[in-house]
Amino acid sequence: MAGVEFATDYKYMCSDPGQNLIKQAIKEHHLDGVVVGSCSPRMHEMTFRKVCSEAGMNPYLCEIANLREQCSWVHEKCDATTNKAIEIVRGLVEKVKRNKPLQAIEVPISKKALVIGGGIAGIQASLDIANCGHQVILVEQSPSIGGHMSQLSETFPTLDCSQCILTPRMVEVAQHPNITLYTYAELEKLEGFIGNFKATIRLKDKSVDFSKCTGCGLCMTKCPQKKIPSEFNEGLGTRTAIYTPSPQAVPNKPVIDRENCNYYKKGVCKICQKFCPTGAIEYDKADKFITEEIGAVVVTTGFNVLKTDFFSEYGYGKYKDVITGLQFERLASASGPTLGEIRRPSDGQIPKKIVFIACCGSRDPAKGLAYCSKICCMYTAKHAMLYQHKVPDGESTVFYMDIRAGGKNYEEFVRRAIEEEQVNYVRGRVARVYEKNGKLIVKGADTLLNAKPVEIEADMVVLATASIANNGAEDLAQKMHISYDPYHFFAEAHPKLRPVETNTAGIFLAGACQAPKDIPETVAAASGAAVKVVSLLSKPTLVREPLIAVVNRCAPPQYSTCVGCFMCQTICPYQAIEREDITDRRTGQVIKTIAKINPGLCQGCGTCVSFCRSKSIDIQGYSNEEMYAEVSALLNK
Amino acid sequence: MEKLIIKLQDINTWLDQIIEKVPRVIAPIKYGQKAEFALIKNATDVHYDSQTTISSVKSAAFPSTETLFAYAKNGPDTKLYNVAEENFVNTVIWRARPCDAIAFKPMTKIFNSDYQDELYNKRYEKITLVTFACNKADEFCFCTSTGGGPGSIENSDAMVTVIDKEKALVEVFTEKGQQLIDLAKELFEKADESIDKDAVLAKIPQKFTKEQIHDHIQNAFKSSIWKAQSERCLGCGACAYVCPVCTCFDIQEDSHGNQGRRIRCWDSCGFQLYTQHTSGYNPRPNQAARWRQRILHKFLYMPDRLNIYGCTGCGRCSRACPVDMNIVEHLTSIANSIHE
Amino acid sequence: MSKISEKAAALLQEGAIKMIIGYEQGTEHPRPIFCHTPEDCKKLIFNDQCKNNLAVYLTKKEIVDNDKIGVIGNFYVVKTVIQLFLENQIHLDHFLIMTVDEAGDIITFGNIDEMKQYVASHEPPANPTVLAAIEKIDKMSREERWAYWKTELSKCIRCYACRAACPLCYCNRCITDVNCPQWLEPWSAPLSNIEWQINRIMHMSGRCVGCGECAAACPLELPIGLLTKKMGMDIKDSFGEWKDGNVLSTYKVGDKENFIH
Amino acid sequence: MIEQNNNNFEPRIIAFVCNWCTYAGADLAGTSRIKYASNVDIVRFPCTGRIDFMLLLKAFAKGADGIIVSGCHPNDCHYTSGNFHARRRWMVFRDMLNFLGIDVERIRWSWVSAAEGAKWADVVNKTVHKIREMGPYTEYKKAAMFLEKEKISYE
Repeated sequence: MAGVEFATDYKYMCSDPGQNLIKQAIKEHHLDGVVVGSCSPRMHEMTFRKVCSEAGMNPYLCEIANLREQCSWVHEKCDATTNKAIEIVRGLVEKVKRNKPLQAIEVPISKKALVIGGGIAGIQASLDIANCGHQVILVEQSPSIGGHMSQLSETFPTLDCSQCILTPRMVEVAQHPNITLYTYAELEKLEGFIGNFKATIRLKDKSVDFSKCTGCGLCMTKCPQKKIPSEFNEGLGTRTAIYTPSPQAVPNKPVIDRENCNYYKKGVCKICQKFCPTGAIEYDKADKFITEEIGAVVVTTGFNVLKTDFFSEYGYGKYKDVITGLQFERLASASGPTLGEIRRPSDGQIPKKIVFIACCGSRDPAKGLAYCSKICCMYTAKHAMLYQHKVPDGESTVFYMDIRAGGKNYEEFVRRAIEEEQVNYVRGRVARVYEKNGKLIVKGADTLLNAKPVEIEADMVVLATASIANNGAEDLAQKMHISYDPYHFFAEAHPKLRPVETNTAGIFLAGACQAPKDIPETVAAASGAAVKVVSLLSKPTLVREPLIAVVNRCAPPQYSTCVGCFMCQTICPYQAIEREDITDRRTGQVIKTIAKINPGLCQGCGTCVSFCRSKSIDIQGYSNEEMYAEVSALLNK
Repeated sequence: MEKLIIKLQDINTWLDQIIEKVPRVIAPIKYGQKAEFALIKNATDVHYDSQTTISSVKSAAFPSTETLFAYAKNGPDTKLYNVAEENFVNTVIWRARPCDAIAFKPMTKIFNSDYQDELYNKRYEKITLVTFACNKADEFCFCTSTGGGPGSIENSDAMVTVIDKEKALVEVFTEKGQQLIDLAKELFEKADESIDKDAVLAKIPQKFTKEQIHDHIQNAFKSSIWKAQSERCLGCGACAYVCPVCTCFDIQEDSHGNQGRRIRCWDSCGFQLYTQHTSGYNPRPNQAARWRQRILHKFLYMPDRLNIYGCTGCGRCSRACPVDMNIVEHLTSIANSIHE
Repeated sequence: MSKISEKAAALLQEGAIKMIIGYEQGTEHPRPIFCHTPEDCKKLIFNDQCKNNLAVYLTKKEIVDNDKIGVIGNFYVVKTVIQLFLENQIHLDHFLIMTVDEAGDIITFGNIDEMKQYVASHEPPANPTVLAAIEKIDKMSREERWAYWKTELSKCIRCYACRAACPLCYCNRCITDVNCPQWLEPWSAPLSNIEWQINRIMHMSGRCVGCGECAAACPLELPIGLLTKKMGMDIKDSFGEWKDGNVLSTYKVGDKENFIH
Repeated sequence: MIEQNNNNFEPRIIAFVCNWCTYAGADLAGTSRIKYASNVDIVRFPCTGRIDFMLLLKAFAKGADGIIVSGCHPNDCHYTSGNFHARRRWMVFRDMLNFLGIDVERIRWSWVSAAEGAKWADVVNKTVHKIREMGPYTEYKKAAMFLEKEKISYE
């Protein structure tokens, strides 16, 4: 290929010896351009550009030919594939010939982090960041932080009480000087880019002035609306219209749920206001919006579980005593509606026979969920165990597909359930659950005893329903411009090497909003994300890739070929295009006004470049000349 | 020189003979309401009853786009290749007008003024011009003011003049012309001297003389008339591209990877970019300067330096101009303007 | 002396206006005239043969300086002025924009809104022959269309009269003059001629006022007017009526995308 | 290596894709080892908004038989609105090409997200299949080879 001074190959170019090969070549042959034919640039572009700059070459004179992900891995081994590889390299050789040396751009950083979601992930991330001395804004959509973990009874594999370990953390968050907590709030808008985001947060009106409220709880005892199913108790208990989700809520001050409040529904009531000793109740206040300058975002919005009504074969949730795992947690929880006693939702009787069904929805492409929810095997074992402790004469059966107990002390935990607690494990799928004279009949097949049909009579059935993405996850992703998978779980930048980063620089992930995760994993990810944030916020300034648009300049009397129609201003998604007056040095009189791109704001999408009629805007790193050369070279023989 | 007579109905027979023998015959064909030169395959294609064609026929010798040479890079060394001889074929330009024929004289001079332009010469020497005397003209025609005329025989190889409904006078001036006659000797007979050619020619009043223009413009470089006349000029290249004498060209590259061609294509002094320096400086900063250049080049510099005239009075520029920059009108006003 | 000439002469006499651009009788058709003196104004005419889009002069530095200029133009001149204003190409206080009504009286526009109102209410009907030609081409098979345009545009000599006559082709460097990369071959050749037209249309899309001067200017009378007109029609179908003429620099989330699979 | 005869004709296809969605999707196809036709060369742009329509025409002029243009789904653009602007441009462009008789059927527009490796493979295969049916795109290239009519003496 014309202009290629030196070519070599090596099995692992990204390894140390490989990197040294490149460095040597640059030095020996005085190269002013390097093309690495290897894996995707999304993988190692950074690595190789760093190598080049270490060898004294401008890093932006290095291009990566994607010969693995987009050639050798997707095509059969044949001449055509080899030819394609050659073409790809030829294209980038021609491009790199035209690449210009570029200097990275430095921009200031807003030293404040935004954490979205106050579950254990959000709590952990907030505390870690805050303890490093950085400001954190924690936004929680419900009236209290704590998330799903605060609903759990005991946690596997140690069986320590969930709230006992969580509550102190919740309190710590509330009291931490570096953490600003906004409960009953949502992210409205996220603008800007890494280091310099601008977040608009909607503070839903609580109808309660927290500065006056003492959290005495009198209002809740007086509220006439008492039959509202409690979200916290997964509908197994009730709450009032003015409420805190749970007694351990943080902040432990109530909000009015407008959907169910008599005043907001009918316009009359105001009982809570009458009784409130501090006059904290204020109706009809509008939501407030605040904007915050922040440098990084951690998304920890968590997950949800399928409700029983999803399952036709198990009665669409019409059987009161067919419940979800999360509901069982509430029954088993000392702070739950039954104060920790396992009682049937239908009649409050203690079930003598109980059946647990694993993989409800999960690993079932027919139901649209091909993935494994990961936590069910463990919590089902835990549920069975808790039941046996609480109802020693009870009989518990678990239907499972296979048991996935990968994790420290997990396998031992399941064994204990089976061997010491006499939980009856049946390997097989449950075809149907139906009611027959007051009993639930669970019909399944035991696949170990070559699919021998089994029929078990049960007082209560617990479905380990699949973990799913929160509804609204898609909207949130679009607000923040991060990508998500077909199940609307948020996508990480790289499945292995960048698990807590998103494709959008400065936005990080932790916990079950990314994929089903158990508590240890979630906490680990949260701390990981926190470190990413801290390392970002600890930098004096942020060094950004100079792949941005520029307006050309040329000799007088033109000064620039830009004619200043400024139609590019309406195109730019970042308002990065400003007006610049070119003035006569002597008279100071304006000669012409042209477009000017603010390098701090430009994100390098290049939409203005292909829109500009006179080709007066070009984008560094993807310039017209470079792209033209690459396309031509792919086809030129 | 020989004077012959041909019956009008035989003219097509003669032309078909020519078309049969000559690889490239160019003649005016019908083009919308107008006429335009094109390759013809049948005598009947020719459009006789028309005004001057939109474009001149200069492209027969000076194509709008032509290859100068080709090159191929092979490692360190580059090879150059010439345009093949087969591209230069015998050509007859049929039903040229006197103004078309005359135009090749200044063109040839320009392409040989210092450097001998091989490509132009090779094309030109293969051309035989069969001119038809004009029996009608429109208000844009002013050949009589530029030293030509509806019956001018200058630079033609043969000239046909339709005398009446039956016959036409055929004057043969050159060997090339004679060869065309020889293709169909039987169609011709000797013409007697009595035939009055001038009687049938179009009447084109003379508006000014070359000398008048020359006198008036030689000291008019700073005159305000250029701005006044060019105010409405849009600065396109239409006038230059249809002009039979304009020879300005640009050199371009057509390269594909390691091989390519060097191209010559038409250019126009009317374009702002034509004189734009890389530094940004433009010696002809406005349309007035460019219009002045056009006029001075044709009517002052060419006569003074090459002893040729840059205008044949065909009037094509005026017909082509989107804003009716009527050159006769402008030249007349120059001729009548006081010396500045 | 016509009402137009009188009014124009008066304006020049008052001295507020230094020059008036209008129409005079030309060799065959009316043509632009630049009146500097009341005397010049005698030549001013206005009729439906006055086709030149005079707005083309309003972006020329050598014509527009700080003196105030009067323009007596046709409908399209007014429409173009609006577009040029929206594209930051002209200062309205440098111009007095005028047109002439059926009675031969001068209409003077005080501000952009008056122009917009006028334009909204006076759109001339589309040229039926152009519409017929477009319909004819639409009916052709794709191969026929290609053959047609290739033959037609092969005649193009690249004199850029279409560009010069268009008041919205005001770039001081046209894409045809960009040589790094050489987007368009600058010489006349079938493909580069076609690609030049494609660029012209794309650059005009959503901005074109539909005066048809590009076609009128073409010395070879090539049917390039069909391209601009067709583009205008397509844009109207896809995005609705001409409003502020920046169709391609804006978007709607709900734009139809039946061709993206 | 364009075979001019339709039987065993292998189309040359250039794909213009955005870096954040389709390019990543193509990478995913790679990491998931999904096999697809090798007739396509991918050119990476920051955003579909960056893709200049002239580059598509150049690809045809230089001998591409088909073109794929693909980026983020609506609302998923990494740069918020690049793909919306691109979409509008394509709408006008497409109508214009069609009116000029340029074969728009040879340009496949698509939205392929970073998670849709399989869709990418499918888009490529379908396009390759379609173009193979349609045969080589010679018209446009022929018009581009105008200068070749002037013979050169290569001695």
